[in-house]
Amino acid sequence: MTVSENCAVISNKMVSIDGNLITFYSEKIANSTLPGQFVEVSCSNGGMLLRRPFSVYDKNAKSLSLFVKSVGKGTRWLSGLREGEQINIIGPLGKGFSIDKGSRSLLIGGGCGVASLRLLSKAIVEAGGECDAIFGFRKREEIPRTIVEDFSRTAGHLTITVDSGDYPVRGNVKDRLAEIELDRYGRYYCCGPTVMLKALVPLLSSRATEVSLEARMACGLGVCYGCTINTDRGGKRVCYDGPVFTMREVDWNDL
Amino acid sequence: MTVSENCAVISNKMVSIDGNLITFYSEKIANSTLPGQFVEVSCSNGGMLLRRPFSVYDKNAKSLSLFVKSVGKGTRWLSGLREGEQINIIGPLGKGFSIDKGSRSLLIGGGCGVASLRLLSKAIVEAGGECDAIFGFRKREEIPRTIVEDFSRTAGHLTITVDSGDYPVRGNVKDRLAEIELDRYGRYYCCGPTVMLKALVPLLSSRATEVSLEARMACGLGVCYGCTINTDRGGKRVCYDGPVFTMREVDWNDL
Amino acid sequence: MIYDYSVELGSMGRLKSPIMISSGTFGVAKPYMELLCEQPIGAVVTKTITLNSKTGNSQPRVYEGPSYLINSIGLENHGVDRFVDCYNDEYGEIGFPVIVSISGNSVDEFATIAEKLNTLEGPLGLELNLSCPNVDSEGLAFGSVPKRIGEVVEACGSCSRFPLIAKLSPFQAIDESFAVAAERAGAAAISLINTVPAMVLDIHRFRSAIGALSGGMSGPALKPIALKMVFEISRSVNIPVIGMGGIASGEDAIEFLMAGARAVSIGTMNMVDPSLPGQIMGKISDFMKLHDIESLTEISRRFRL
Amino acid sequence: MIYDYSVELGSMGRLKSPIMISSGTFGVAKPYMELLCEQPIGAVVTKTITLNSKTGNSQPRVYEGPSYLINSIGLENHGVDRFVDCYNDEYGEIGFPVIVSISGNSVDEFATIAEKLNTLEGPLGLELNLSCPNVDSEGLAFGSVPKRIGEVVEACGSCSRFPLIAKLSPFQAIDESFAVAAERAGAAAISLINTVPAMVLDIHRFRSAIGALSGGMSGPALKPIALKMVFEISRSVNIPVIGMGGIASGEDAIEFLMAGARAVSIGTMNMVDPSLPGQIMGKISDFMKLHDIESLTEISRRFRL
Ligand SMILES: Cc1cc2nc3c(=O)[nH]c(=O)nc-3n(C[C@H](O)[C@H](O)[C@H](O)COP(=O)(O)OP(=O)(O)OC[C@H]3O[C@@H](n4cnc5c(N)ncnc54)[C@H](O)[C@@H]3O)c2cc1C
Ligand SMILES: Cc1cc2nc3c(=O)[nH]c(=O)nc-3n(C[C@H](O)[C@H](O)[C@H](O)COP(=O)(O)OP(=O)(O)OC[C@H]3O[C@@H](n4cnc5c(N)ncnc54)[C@H](O)[C@@H]3O)c2cc1C
Ligand SMILES: Cc1cc2nc3c(=O)[nH]c(=O)nc-3n(C[C@H](O)[C@H](O)[C@H](O)COP(=O)(O)O)c2cc1C
Ligand SMILES: Cc1cc2nc3c(=O)[nH]c(=O)nc-3n(C[C@H](O)[C@H](O)[C@H](O)COP(=O)(O)O)c2cc1C
Ligand code: FES
Ligand code: FES
Repeated sequence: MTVSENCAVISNKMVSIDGNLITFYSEKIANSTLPGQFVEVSCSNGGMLLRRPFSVYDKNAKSLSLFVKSVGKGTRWLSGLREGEQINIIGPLGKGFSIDKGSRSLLIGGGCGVASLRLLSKAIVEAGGECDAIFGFRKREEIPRTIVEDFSRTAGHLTITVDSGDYPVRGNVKDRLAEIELDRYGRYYCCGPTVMLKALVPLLSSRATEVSLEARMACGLGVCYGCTINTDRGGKRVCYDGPVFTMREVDWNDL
Repeated sequence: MTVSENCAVISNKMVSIDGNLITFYSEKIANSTLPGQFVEVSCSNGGMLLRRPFSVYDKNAKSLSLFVKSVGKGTRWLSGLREGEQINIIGPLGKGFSIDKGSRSLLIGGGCGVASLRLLSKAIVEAGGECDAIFGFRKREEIPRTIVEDFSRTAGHLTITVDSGDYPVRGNVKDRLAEIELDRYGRYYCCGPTVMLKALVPLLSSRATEVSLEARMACGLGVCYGCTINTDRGGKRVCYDGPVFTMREVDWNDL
Repeated sequence: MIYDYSVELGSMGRLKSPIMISSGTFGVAKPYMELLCEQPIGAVVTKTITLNSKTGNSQPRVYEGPSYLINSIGLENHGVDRFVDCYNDEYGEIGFPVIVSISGNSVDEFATIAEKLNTLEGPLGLELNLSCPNVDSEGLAFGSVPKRIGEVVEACGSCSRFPLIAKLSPFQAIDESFAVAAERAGAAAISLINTVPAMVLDIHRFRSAIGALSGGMSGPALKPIALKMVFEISRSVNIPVIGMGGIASGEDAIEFLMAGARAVSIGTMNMVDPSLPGQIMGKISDFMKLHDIESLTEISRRFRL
Repeated sequence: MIYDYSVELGSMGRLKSPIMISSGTFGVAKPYMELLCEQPIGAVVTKTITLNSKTGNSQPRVYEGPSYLINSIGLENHGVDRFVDCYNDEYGEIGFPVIVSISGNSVDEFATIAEKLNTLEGPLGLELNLSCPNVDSEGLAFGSVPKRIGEVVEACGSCSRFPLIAKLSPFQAIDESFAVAAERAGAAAISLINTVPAMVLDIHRFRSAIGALSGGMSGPALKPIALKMVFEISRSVNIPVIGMGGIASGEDAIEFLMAGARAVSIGTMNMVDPSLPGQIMGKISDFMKLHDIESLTEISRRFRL
């Protein structure tokens, strides 16, 4: 059930040049969040009108963590939150990933898109499945420093690419994908910037691929139709019918 | 000359239950401020549109201090300023007190109205004059803890009253004034809430009395006519023609 | 003392609370309903329904500025027939009285939609969204002529079995002529204001920051504008006025009631905080107790000009 | 490349900068002028002058909300005769071209004021503040009739030796009829928008939070509304449009230029930060360099609908 909860900040750590991992005390939301779902975080104390949507990066019985990349007013304000501050959060929201126990999965994340894949990888492993991951970042400084550790127990093989610079691997996720045998995986899960997702369409849309989309949202609750995208079944609300869609159903020309 | 200066906070001390003494680094404004003049402090970093006007409480060659009583959004935000933060300040503004060297003066202040009297008392003493002071507060906790020290070298005799409670003296400034021989002083200077000033009118308007008024201001620069009050010479701008007026010229019925 | 928080909305009868949810910001989506279900709401207004289905405008559809939102959703909806088919499933058990918002490109279209809704049992009334920018047969912007507004209300009135609320755009609310025309034509109530036409550019891309070139502004920045209009219109008509525009707190709602609104409606801020009706009700209740006010209508009677 | 920051304002000639200061927010008060004197300003507009002196409205005259200001100064001024007497002393050496804002309760009053100003050498033009709420001889709110606006411009035009700017209120800017009437009557330019009628209540005192019951809203919250109007009006007339309403940054100013304004004017935010013109000019200059734009008018030509 979706609830509104006042959550105290347990910790707020800078984990990359522009990314913070913020952990909130939460019993209700954390408890019921499924992989791929998101929350809407109030930024009204920072003077903003609308909430900001974030995937749940991680959770345990009494807390949930968000990976927040600073791109504007709201995210910068959130990055400055101090321990103990109370923030109102609504969640969980949206439809998450579907998990296929039988097959090996590949998780493909770009930038802060990796945030929606951590819970997923945990769930795959818990369900007895296996997964590998390819994550792309623009440059080394943007790689969350906890990421290898965070995924090491759940992702069998983890490749990290950077657009510029040589560490860990220069290139982008599409290049890496082109190098591997795609039949190896029964499922693909992608989350990242629209340009990255679009680049993957030719390779992956004929396969069992789920994508998590981002959209400008007003309500995040399915009522305003501010976040509608085109699909083969007509307009769909990213916040309500998504954010996870099959790659096939999305009208990529419209994005 | 009025200038706009980016001033770093040197210190911000809570000196009463709701009052802070904020000292800014300032060369230009501090240098040219006269007793009774004020400054306009930008609160845009706190999300506010308009600047907030404050009397200059104290100054030296490189700094100016404001006594800020928290009454709303802007003043509360200012009270939270941290050392080193840069705030844009415009000043000095308005017409200050006129000083009469020859006679003994009485300074009458209520609440944060005392803020405009400190520079005045210093100037009176520097000019070779003498002054006493009566300050009224609502309760003991509102008395700035530095006030006795701040005025001890300049004010010969300092009386502090409180509306409620028994320390230092219960009562209000009007009661104290009624007890003393008014001819003892050649000049009266009053600053405080409008109700207090109005109460003093019957006692002091026939004497050489100057009052410093507060008004809701938009520009503080003399251009918008947002702060006009009625006087015997017609409408006058508090920010430009004042904030100091003779008690006699003000149309008290209109306030 | 017994305090009365109910309001009489003309022929729509009595609402148990003066707080409504505005068209376009209410929906039966599950997460939202879970947050809203316990709130003290007098009535909810559906998203505006049109005759045929509409896919809505291109993205981006929303833009956030300092204390305002600009939206250009473009009335995305499945059309009145599908609405009627799904009504009982969707609205049957939401627990709040429902007002159906409708909009047409012409007087006839309004009437056709109104007529099709007669088969429904549920609704409390219809709200006529009169902000249609279409140009009519006489070459006039449909909504810019008081006479035309009167015709819409009359046509819907003669074929609908529901009471009608005429919802005014800000430019229909600048003088009393539109509201008066709606009243004369038989409207049960007037609601105002709809969003204010607005624009914002993405300068480095040399184009609008919203897909549809321009949109409608809502949110707290609108409040003083809406309040002024509610004040004026409520003095020009005898039917109740439902005030909206930027309401974000109990104090805001009280301002509207004091200015002359019979009920208030929350749009933008209800999406940001679905618990707002409860908070507002709490403030109204405190306010009435503090000032010894027994009924909501007394709030405006105490207003001193 | 040579960049050109000057703008041609019709018969007023060329301003060296596209940035103006709006009526009511400019004054020759010393502290303000000391802050403003070095700024790259094309022209300043005086506070509105009326035929007779006015004492203005009762206090409080200003109210600050989230990103807006509400004011009801009430055109406090000493009347046109005193203005003419003091003109050379006050405006003689301010260093900026001056436009005199005037307002009257009738066509005749406008013309009388305009005529009295003919004795002045200094001004570049007159701005007609057409937001007068007075009711005219035919019982119509003076400013609500395009025809009347045309009459004012014509009457002033026939007796004034200065070019005229017609300044529109938001409700005169919602369609093109007022601007077109002003253009036909010979206005040299249109400026928009004036403040939006607004209200705010002091609920615990059961009265308005501003002395004059209602006031006019200005500031950043107005920007998207003003921008939309500037966009529409600049496409309906051939004379230059001066855009204003909430401009607080270089980006805002560029939005107005892109939407079709020939020049921009800063009101509220110039009082808060008199160094704004310089900041805006810097941003405009950076923008033009970044996008290889040689003249200000090219900014709007590059706008893609
Ligand atoms: C379902 C969902 C899950 C998300 N998960 C995460 C996450 O786990 N971690 C994370 O860092 N970010 C995530 N985002 C993106 C995040 O919501 C935006 O970065 C944030 O709202 C921007 O707020 P701001 O105030 O900082 O930016 P603004 O100052 O509002 O805008 C800055 C820039 O960000 C763009 N932007 C604004 N809102 C959005 C939005 N909703 N989506 C995409 N771009 C936007 C603007 O176009 C602008 O270019 C998610 C978005 C969605 C829709
Ligand atoms: C010339 C002058 C000198 C001043 N000197 C000092 C000083 O030295 N120390 C000090 O603490 N305060 C001083 N003030 C008052 C101070 O400017 C206000 O308290 C401040 O602007 C309130 O801002 P806010 O955002 O906290 O209040 P808001 O949230 O804007 O309002 C809170 C309350 O304060 C009232 N208020 C708002 N603005 C003013 C104003 N300009 N004057 C009076 N009441 C106002 C409102 O009506 C409201 O009741 C002075 C005012 C003037 C005009
Ligand atoms: C996202 C959004 C969608 C809206 N859709 C409609 C609509 O379909 N029909 C309508 O009459 N009003 C619509 N409105 C206007 C609101 O009902 C309301 O009149 C307006 O937003 C002012 O109130 P607010 O400031 O509380 O939001 C919409 C507003 C928003 C923000
Ligand atoms: C305090 C104040 C006084 C004003 N006085 C006048 C006036 O006398 N005449 C006029 O035409 N406009 C007047 N205006 C309107 C401004 O000129 C301008 O049109 C409006 O404020 C919108 O611009 P802004 O948002 O940049 O302030 C006044 C505005 C303010 C804020
Ligand atoms: S953001 Fe409102 S429906 Fe998705
Ligand atoms: S506050 Fe603007 S003239 Fe005084």
